[in-house]
This record gives sequence, structure tokens and C-alpha cells, in this order.
Amino acid sequence: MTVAPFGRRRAVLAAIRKVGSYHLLEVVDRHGPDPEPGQFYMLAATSGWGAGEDERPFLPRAFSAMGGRDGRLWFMLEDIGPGTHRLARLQKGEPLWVTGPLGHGFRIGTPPTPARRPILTGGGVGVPPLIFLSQALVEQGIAPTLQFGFRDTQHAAIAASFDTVQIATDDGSVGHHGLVTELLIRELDDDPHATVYACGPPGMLEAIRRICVEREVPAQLALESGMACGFGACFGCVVPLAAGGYARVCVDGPVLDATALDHVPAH
Amino acid sequence: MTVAPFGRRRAVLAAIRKVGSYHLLEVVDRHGPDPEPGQFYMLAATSGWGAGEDERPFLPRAFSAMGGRDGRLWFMLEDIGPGTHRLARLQKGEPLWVTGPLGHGFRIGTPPTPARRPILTGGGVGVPPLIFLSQALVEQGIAPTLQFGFRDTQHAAIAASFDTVQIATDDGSVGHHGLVTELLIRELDDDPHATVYACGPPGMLEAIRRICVEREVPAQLALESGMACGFGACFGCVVPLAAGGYARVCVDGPVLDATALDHVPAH
Amino acid sequence: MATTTDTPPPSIPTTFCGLDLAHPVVNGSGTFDAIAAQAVFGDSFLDQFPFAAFVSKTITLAVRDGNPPPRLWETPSGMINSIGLPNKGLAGYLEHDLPKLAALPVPLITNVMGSTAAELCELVAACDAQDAIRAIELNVSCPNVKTGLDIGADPVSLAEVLRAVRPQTTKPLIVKLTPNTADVALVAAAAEAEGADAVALVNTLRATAQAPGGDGRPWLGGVTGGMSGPAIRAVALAQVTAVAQRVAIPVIGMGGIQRGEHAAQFLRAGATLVAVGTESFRDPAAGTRIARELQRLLAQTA
Amino acid sequence: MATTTDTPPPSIPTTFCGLDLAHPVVNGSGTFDAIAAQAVFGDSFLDQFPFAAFVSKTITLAVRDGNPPPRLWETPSGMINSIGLPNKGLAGYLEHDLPKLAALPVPLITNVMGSTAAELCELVAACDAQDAIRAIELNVSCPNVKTGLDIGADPVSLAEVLRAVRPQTTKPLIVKLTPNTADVALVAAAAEAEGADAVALVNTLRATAQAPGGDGRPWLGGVTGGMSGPAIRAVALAQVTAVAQRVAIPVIGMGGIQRGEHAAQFLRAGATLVAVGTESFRDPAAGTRIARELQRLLAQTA
Ligand SMILES: Cc1cc2nc3c(=O)[nH]c(=O)nc-3n(C[C@H](O)[C@H](O)[C@H](O)COP(=O)(O)OP(=O)(O)OC[C@H]3O[C@@H](n4cnc5c(N)ncnc54)[C@H](O)[C@@H]3O)c2cc1C
Ligand SMILES: Cc1cc2nc3c(=O)[nH]c(=O)nc-3n(C[C@H](O)[C@H](O)[C@H](O)COP(=O)(O)OP(=O)(O)OC[C@H]3O[C@@H](n4cnc5c(N)ncnc54)[C@H](O)[C@@H]3O)c2cc1C
Ligand SMILES: Cc1cc2nc3c(=O)[nH]c(=O)nc-3n(C[C@H](O)[C@H](O)[C@H](O)COP(=O)(O)O)c2cc1C
Ligand SMILES: Cc1cc2nc3c(=O)[nH]c(=O)nc-3n(C[C@H](O)[C@H](O)[C@H](O)COP(=O)(O)O)c2cc1C
Ligand code: FES
Ligand code: FES
Repeated sequence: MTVAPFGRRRAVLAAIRKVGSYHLLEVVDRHGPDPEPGQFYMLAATSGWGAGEDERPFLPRAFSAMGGRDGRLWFMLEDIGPGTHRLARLQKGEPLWVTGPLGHGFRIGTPPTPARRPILTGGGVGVPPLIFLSQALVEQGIAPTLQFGFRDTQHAAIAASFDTVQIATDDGSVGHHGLVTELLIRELDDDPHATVYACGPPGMLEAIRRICVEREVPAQLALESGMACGFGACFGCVVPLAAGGYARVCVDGPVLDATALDHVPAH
Repeated sequence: MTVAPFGRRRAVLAAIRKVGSYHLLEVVDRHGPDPEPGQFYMLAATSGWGAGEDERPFLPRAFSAMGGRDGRLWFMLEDIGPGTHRLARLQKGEPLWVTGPLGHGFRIGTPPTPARRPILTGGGVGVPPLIFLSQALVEQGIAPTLQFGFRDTQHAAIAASFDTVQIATDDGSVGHHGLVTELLIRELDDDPHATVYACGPPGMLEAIRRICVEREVPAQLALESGMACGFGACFGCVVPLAAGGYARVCVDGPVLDATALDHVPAH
Repeated sequence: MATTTDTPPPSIPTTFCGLDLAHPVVNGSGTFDAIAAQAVFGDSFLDQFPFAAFVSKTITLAVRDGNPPPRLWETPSGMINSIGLPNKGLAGYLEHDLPKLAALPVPLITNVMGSTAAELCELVAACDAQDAIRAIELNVSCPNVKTGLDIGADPVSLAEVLRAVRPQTTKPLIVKLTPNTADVALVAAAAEAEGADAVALVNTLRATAQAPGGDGRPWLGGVTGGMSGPAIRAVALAQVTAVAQRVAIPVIGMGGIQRGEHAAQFLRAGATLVAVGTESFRDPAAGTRIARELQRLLAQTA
Repeated sequence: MATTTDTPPPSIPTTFCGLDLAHPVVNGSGTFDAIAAQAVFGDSFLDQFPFAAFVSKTITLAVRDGNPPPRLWETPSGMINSIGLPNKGLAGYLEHDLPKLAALPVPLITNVMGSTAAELCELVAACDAQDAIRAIELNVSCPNVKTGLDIGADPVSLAEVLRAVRPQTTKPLIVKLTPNTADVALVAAAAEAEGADAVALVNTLRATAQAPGGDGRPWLGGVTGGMSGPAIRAVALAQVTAVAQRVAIPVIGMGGIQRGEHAAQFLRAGATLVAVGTESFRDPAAGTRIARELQRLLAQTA
């Protein structure tokens, strides 16, 4: 786990562009270390943060790193509410608050030649950490299997740049017509000797958890949860553990072993 | 008093420019009637209203019309806090909420040839209603005496376009070095047979009130006051009356006879 | 503006204490002066009257000038007022205001306040005699001369007052509760037990502000005031939920309502009517807008 | 970041109940986990420790898992939490957390809660035996099993509890008051009369939220929660002002403090210390920033 500098710091938006339904942000973060795949940041605009619907946003918002090195960070977000709405309207050169990198990322055994082949399965706003992870694996000479599920063409557009990725869409407009979990099952039927790294909406993660637990395939799930702080202060982001009690997604996660949960909560 | 259409309506910023310390706004307000000099509007941005210092502004803000006809309105404002700060950053073509015209304006007897010569004395953000009034008088063939007081050159810049205006600045950088009330006394010494129309900061208005009451020169003061609603609903904008009790600046004013007050309150 | 006049008035037929209302949105007492609004906005105001019933500002026996200014302070997502209940007094209200309020296109609810049971009895009896007054609302956010606590903050002193006041009228009697209490449901239950026909809540939360400049002087002429607006909505929703679960009489819910969705939340929490206060300052026609948005929401979920 | 490390730490020497503090800014109980922060931020966190004293989250006798999620809801200029006081229980706290908290660069204040006087006595006695614990804070926002009201909402039951608890320790005893009461100054006076060395306020305002979707279901796993943040600051300032005027013991003021100017307002209102809660979620180093801004303000006005 990469340790973050204490406190929020002022970063600068280097570039922002829309790819289909998603917004890609490139952020210059001179004072921050490089994140690990699966780690996230708390982001907030330094101005105009709080005049959206119902006077929100008030708290910063959590976003997985889609990549990060040499003081540059990449994020991908979908405008679904006041916080993402404001961030999607950041202008090139505009400052923003960043805190991070935060949380525990994916664990890819060292030496980085995992005994089991990595399958990276996810969808929606869950793809950024998987894109980051796949790049890290490729750099380490490992070719992972990438499987992304999206609603439609607009959402799938983000994956166009990856030639090797398997795509599933709900409306069948791109790739497999159906759920990405069907692609996962296909892969595991072919060769169950794999480790699954997953991130996506709760329903998808829960399906992936079930599939992997049934087949005793090790799986690491990157969870989402409503957060206030992102660094363990508020105890607001918890998920129930199979063993009883709760884990804080921000500090105990966001990546948890599938076996740690008996279900992935809806929020 | 011009009656306003009920409710707030969406207007559009046609132009905005900075003249010295002030911002001049031209607003397209198709659905509104022409205001009278001394009347005001409640203004608010339709977006980004509430993310300034301490999550403000929340309430709309009051601004005197500097002019208005054929569905166009002119305002002049100084950026002194979150509300004026946001309004000063409105973009050409951006919508804004307007309610008005509101309040009772200046009374210039009909027929519009007042027995007494009009002296329009004011300063700071108090000049817009006086500029509006002087234009109305000129159109009616009356040449008023204009006297404006400002802090410095930056603030006085707004008056540059008026050749006939007498100017006083605190720092003497433009016109008379001193208070605009000294110019008023000079005028009244020359010829007390006048009516004074005044608008400006409380201290200035109070001095003008004293001067006019002492000399029994009729004076109409356009007051300012913290407002929540602008249409008589909240009872928040009151000033104490000489006769006892309070008047609501928004509906009983903003223009009140100097004799109605025994002092102009600091806020 | 165009949209307001063209579209038909909102219609969500609602009955409250025997009053048939066009929709469930009324004004919060003291947050709308229908007489002043008529002067400012002319006939367009009456044509588009924003509320399904009109609640008067609080009326007291004697004339009150209200608090010295400043009376307003803006807070994060809200405001504080220390208006101090200025009003013409009972006699002035009946003589000057009532005829005009009686002519409004909606039923009139008169809100009264007294610092003793005797005062309240006199006010309520006088309102009872007026046909134009369709319901009476008691503002019990007034210090009890003995305990110093607001009458409405203490179930015991409220019950005592209501035992005297209730017999004074056969009209619907609404108790406007204060949120500045440990358990508002307890107070509401006391009101119900003593014959109140309905309760209204929340009134403003006690709050204060210091003058800019830094010497700590209070900004408000009244030193403290009451906070309202969206900042208090989640507190109001909790209190309305607790009260609606405790009592069987109808509840008027209010506190920071700005949109139809907020009104819907208070209705779901068990309120029969909702009241709009502070939002009318930002949008004079908010009542109509909120009722329209509510009607659209109900149509969707129906 | 650069600016934070280069500039010297804030220095506003302050004494509170015999503790010498570098400045008057501490954390609100339950709003900062120093042990988690150390793991997340490493040594930079200890080097720039944001508070002049550290207040632990509320500790109970038994282990508590806390409330089921969701536990958070964002409100206009604030938030609601229904965390439910998760903690390892007294034994777990003493064994696992205390050694780490004792190693922090600032004095430790331990916050405890019990639903009976007996429970509180056991908690306080146990804390009294620990040298590392420099002061004890009682969270009395806990329902009295008999009355159902929060102990801290009712001067009588608070006094009763304190009579039993006070003798259990010679350490400074701070009572953390609830704002959900009719007259918090009355409660503070009761705490002072029963030997409290200080009072802290405000805790969160009772509030609730409905799940998006429109069936009125509560969003929070705990159904209701507590509102905090700038939305409540004006209410907190009014309560702190009232309490500081009523009692002679020191007051820790909190509620929506985000900037040095806000801290200054609470100090002007009579508080000796201020606590920062929610703002730390937005800015983990808020405590240091606020202390710096406060130091600058004091330098100006001095
Ligand atoms: C570790 C982590 C990584 C993430 N990575 C990404 C990413 O890479 N890209 C991305 O787009 N998103 C990501 N998210 C999700 C992202 O943080 C949320 O979409 C964002 O916080 C939404 O904020 P908003 O204001 O736009 O929407 P909100 O209005 O906050 O709505 C988001 C959800 O919150 C709930 N909600 C609605 N109103 C409220 C309220 N008032 N208070 C509390 N909850 C409410 C609802 O369930 C709603 O669906 C991540 C989340 C986590 C925890
Ligand atoms: C009838 C009328 C006509 C006006 N015409 C003009 C005009 O033509 N041009 C123009 O520039 N201005 C005009 N004003 C003044 C203008 O309305 C104010 O300057 C504006 O409201 C300031 O808002 P703000 O948010 O920018 O500043 P604020 O922060 O609101 O500060 C303005 C003043 O309000 C007080 N204040 C500070 N904080 C608060 C708070 N939290 N709550 C309440 N009060 C606070 C202080 O005294 C401060 O000096 C007019 C006012 C009235 C009543
Ligand atoms: C300026 C102002 C004046 C008020 N006057 C009264 C009043 O006279 N009587 C009363 O019972 N409530 C009064 N209230 C309280 C409101 O009726 C309402 O209960 C409260 O404002 C909460 O609703 P809101 O958040 O929608 O404003 C007043 C509120 C404001 C803001
Ligand atoms: C997430 C959260 C958890 C809290 N936990 C506790 C707690 O365990 N014990 C306690 O006495 N107060 C607790 N509080 C209350 C705070 O200490 C503080 O009194 C309140 O939040 C007001 O301050 P603020 O507006 O700065 O947050 C908590 C507040 C929040 C937001
Ligand atoms: S978000 Fe605050 S503890 Fe996880
Ligand atoms: S501003 Fe509300 S009554 Fe004048």
C-alpha cells in the first residue's frame, strides 16, 4: 500500500475529455506518490463545490486511479449526481483538492508471475482500476484477460482503445449480448486455474463473488461505498463481513477477498 | 410604483463589463415592465448560487435599476461578498433569476417640472438609481445637478461618461478632495430652493439627511438594508421611523422622505 | 412568467380538518404577507395564488413593533431571523387585515400567540367569532412566564394551556410546535390528548450570529433568532416523522422544503399538509411550483 | 504538502483543566481515527499532528459493531451519520488502542458512554487507572433506560448519573452535552453543580433521510442519525454562547467549525477550546489549518 502525504493538496486539471458516457480527467499532482492499482483518491473542486441539487456536494468524492505516475493521475467518472457533475465540469488548468492515494489495492503476488492467470472482470465505473491493473501486469510481462460489461455503445466507447478486451453490453450493441459474468463463466469453464480481479456495480460484483466462491477461484473485489472521509475517520463506509462485524471499505479495502464477504451490499 | 409580474423569472445576461471597481450588467428581461428610478430587483444566478464563502449566497440579492426599458435592464454592482462575487462572474448569455421591479422609487412631481431644482447626490453603489433618475429627468427636459462621491479613481471611473457630474473623492484623486456632502452644502448655500434625491452608504445618507433637515430642504433618500425577500414577506429589512415603529425598506421604500427618519441606521 | 400563467393551477385535492384544499401546500406563518404581495405584484398574484390555504403571521393581543434591526443573517444553506413577531395586535388585525385576508381565494388560518393561557383564550375566542377564519394555529414558541421554557418545549405547561384554550373554539385548532425540545413527539402527544385538531412543525431552530468585525457582539438586534431553510430540513423531517408516528391527528410538516420531492418526503413521513417558508423568499411563487412538482411526482408513482 | 511542512506548527498556548496545549483546537470525538490515519498517512501524520489534544471515539463497556449501513447521508451544507458508536469495548480499547494513542504527540482524552450510572462508573474508574488518559469525556447522548430521554437531555437524570460517576476519578471530567434538548444551559448548569470540570457541545442534531426512490423507507441503517457540519454552526454557536454565559467551568465548543474565523467566534462566545469534526473529513489537516488561521486572526486583533 502506497502511503499518502497527510492532508488534502491542491492539484491541477491538465486535461479533460469525454469518451462516450464517461469523462476522462488527467490531473497534475506534483506532491503525490504514484498510486497502486485499486487505490483511490478523494477529489473535490476548490470552487463551486456545494451549489448543486440540494446545495450539494459537501463532502469530497472517491475515485479509483485509472493510472498514475511521475506526478500525473488519471481518473474516469460518470456524471450521476452533484459531485460528479461538478468534477465533470472542471476546466483545463483549474485546481482541485486531492487526498490520496488511499486504501489497499489489488495484490499481485511478487515475483509478479502469478501461478494463476489473472482475469480482470468488471464494468461501468468499475473499469478504471482494472485498466490500471492490466497496464501494471503487462509492464510486468503478464497478459491478463480483460472482460468489461457496459450498458450500451455510449458506455462501451471507453474500451475501444483496448483491442484485447472482451466486451459485453446489456443491449448487445457491442460484443457479447448479455452479462460480463457470462464471459467470466466461459473463461473459468475453459480454465479455472485463474485469479479474478473485479470491480463494478454491486449486482455485478455479487454475481462474480458467487461464481468464484462456488468454483473456489480466488477473487479480489474492489468495492464501492458511500464515503465521507476516505481515510478511516468516519466509520461510514462499512460493509458487513462474513465473519461478522464490519470492514471500512476505505482503509480495510477497497479491495477485499471474495471470501471475506457473504454478499456484496447494494450500497 | 410599477407593479411586478408575480414570482421570479428567468432573464438572460446580455452583456457584462468592468468599469473601474464596478461591474455593469445588461440583462434581457422580456417579461418584465420598465422600472421607475429608485426601484430595485432581487437577483440570483440560476446555477452556482451557494458555493461561496460559508456556503453562501443562499438568498437573492437586491440591486437598484440603473436603467430599464423595452425588456432590457441595467445594473451596477461592486464585488463585496459571495452574492455580488457570483453575479460579477455571470457570463454573457447566462440565465439569472430576477424578481421586480420592486419598491417605491423617487417621486418627481407630475407635471415633471418640479418647482424646486433637483440635486442628485450620492456615492458608491448608490449611484445607479441616481443615474437612472437623471436620465429620466433629462428626458423630461429637466437638467438636474449630479454629485457623486467615491473612494478613489478606480471607483470614480464609472462617472467618467457624465460630463456634467460633480465628483468628490476621499483621496482627492478625482474632482473635489473630500466628501460629496461638502459639494451638496455648496449647492444649497448657492440656492436652497432645491429637492435632494440621495442614495449611498449609510454614513453619507445620514449626513445628507441632517443637512437637508436643518435647511428644510425636501430630500428623498433611497435606503439600503439587508433583505431576504424584497417583497414584504419576511419583515427583515426594516428601518426605525422617526414617528416610532419600523418601515420595511423593500415595500415602504427603498425611497423614503428624509423627514420620516431620525437617523439612517448603519445597516 | 409565461409558464406559470399558461399551465393550469396544481390540483391535488386534499382535506385537512374539514377544509377542502386544492393541494397540500400552504405557507409557513410569518413568511408571506399576502397584503403586501398584492400591492407589489397586483392581480397576477391573486390569479396565481401560491398556497392552498393562507396562514397569517402570528397575531398577539397588543401591538408589537418587533425586534430592532438587523433582523436577518444568512447561514450555510439557510438563514436566521429575529423578526420578533411584529403585528398590529388583535384589534388591528381584525379591523385592517382580516377583511383583506378574507377576500383571498383560499381559506384563512390565523396564527396567534400569548404568553399566558388567559391571553391565548382571549385571542382564540376572538378568532372563533370570525367566520372568515377557518382554523386557528397556536404559536407556542413563547416563554412560559413561570418556567422560562417555551410553553411548547414542555408537555406539562402546553397541556395546562390547552386545557384552558381548547374550549374557546369549535374551529380546527392547530398547535405549532417548537423544535427546540428534547422529544417533540412527547409534546405533540400532549397536544393531541388535550384536544388539538392538528399539529404543525417545525418552527425555527434557535441560533445566533456574531457581527462581522470580531468583537463577538451579536449581529441580530434580537441577539438570538431562529434558523430556517434547507439547512434544517433533515432535522425537520426527523421530527415530523416522529410526531406522525406518535399522533393520530393530522400533521402540517415544514422546514426547508424547496422542491416537490421535499414535500413528498414530508407527506411520506405522515404529514397531511406541508408548509413553505424560506423558499418563498427566494422564489415568491415557490408554493405553486412545489405543488406542481409534487403533482408530477404523484402522477409518476401512481 | 509543501506549505504545511515548511511553516512552523501553530502556537497559541492554551491551558484546559490543567493540561497545557499548543493551541485550542482538538478533534470532535468519533470524527478522527488517529491509528487508521497513521497507517494511511505514515509519519507525515505524526509530524503534522492536527490537534492540540486527541479525543478518542466513544468507548463502551461491551464491544459494539455499530449500525448496519448505509451510515451516511449528505445534507445541504452538512451530513447525517448513524455510525452507532462502533468500538472494541473497554477491554479491547485498553489493550489494543490505548498503547498507540498514548504514543501520540498530544494529550489523550478518552470519551466513554454507558446507559446506566453503573456502566459509566466502571468505565470512568477504568480510565482513571490509566496514566496515559489525561481527561475523561462522558458522552451522555444515550437514552435513559427509565425515561427514554437521553440522559443528557434531562438535567435531573444527568445530575443523578454524575453524582455516582464524579467520585470515580480525580482526572478532569468533561460532559459532552446533547443539543437535542429544550435548554442546554440548564443541563450544563446541572453538570457543573455535580462537579463536572468542563462541558463540551454540541453533539449532532437528530435528523433523518429517506432512501432515493420514493417509498419513504429510511436511508440510514440506524433509521435516524445525527446532523453535523456548517449547517448546524449557528445553532451550535447559540448553545455554546448560552452555556458559557451560564457556567464558570471551561467549555469546548464545536459544531460546523471550518475556518479560523469560526473557531474565533466560538472562543469569543466563551469557549476555552474548540473541536473540529466534520471538516476533517473534507480536509484531514483541517485542525492545523484552523489553528493557523486562528493564530493569524488573533495576531491581527491583538
Ligand atoms: C473506492 C471508490 C472508488 C470509486 N471510483 C469511481 C470511479 O473511478 N469513477 C466513478 O465515476 N465513480 C467512482 N466511485 C463512485 C463515486 O464516488 C460516486 O459515484 C460519487 O460519490 C457520486 O457522487 P455524486 O454527488 O455525483 O452522486 P450522489 O448524489 O452522491 O449519488 C451517488 C449515490 O449516493 C446515494 N445518494 C444520493 N443522495 C445522497 C445523499 N444526499 N447522501 C448520501 N448518499 C446519497 C445514492 O445511492 C446515489 O446512487 C467510487 C467510489 C468508491 C467508494
Ligand atoms: C434596495 C437596495 C438596492 C441596492 N442596490 C445595489 C446596487 O445597485 N449595486 C450594488 O452593488 N449593491 C446594491 N445593494 C447592496 C447589495 O444588495 C449588497 O451589496 C449585496 O446584498 C451584498 O451581498 P454579498 O453576498 O455580495 O455580500 P455580503 O456578504 O452579504 O455582505 C454585505 C453586507 O451584509 C452583511 N453580512 C455579512 N455576512 C452576512 C450574513 N452571513 N448574513 C447577512 N448579512 C451579512 C455585512 O454587513 C456586509 O457588509 C442594494 C441593496 C438594497 C437593499
Ligand atoms: C422571517 C420568518 C418569520 C417567521 N415568522 C413566524 C411567525 O410569525 N409565526 C410562526 O409560527 N412561525 C414563524 N416562522 C417560522 C416558519 O413559519 C417556519 O416554521 C420555519 O421558517 C420553517 O420553515 P422553512 O424552513 O420553510 O422556512 C417564521 C420564519 C421566518 C423565516
Ligand atoms: C461520523 C461522526 C461520528 C461521531 N462520533 C461521535 C462519538 O463517537 N462520540 C461523540 O461524543 N460524538 C461523536 N460525533 C459528534 C462530533 O464529535 C461533534 O460533536 C459533531 O459532529 C459536531 O461537530 P462538527 O460539526 O464539527 O462535526 C460524531 C460525529 C460524526 C460526524
Ligand atoms: S469513508 Fe470514512 S471511514 Fe471510510
Ligand atoms: S426584504 Fe423581506 S420584508 Fe423587506
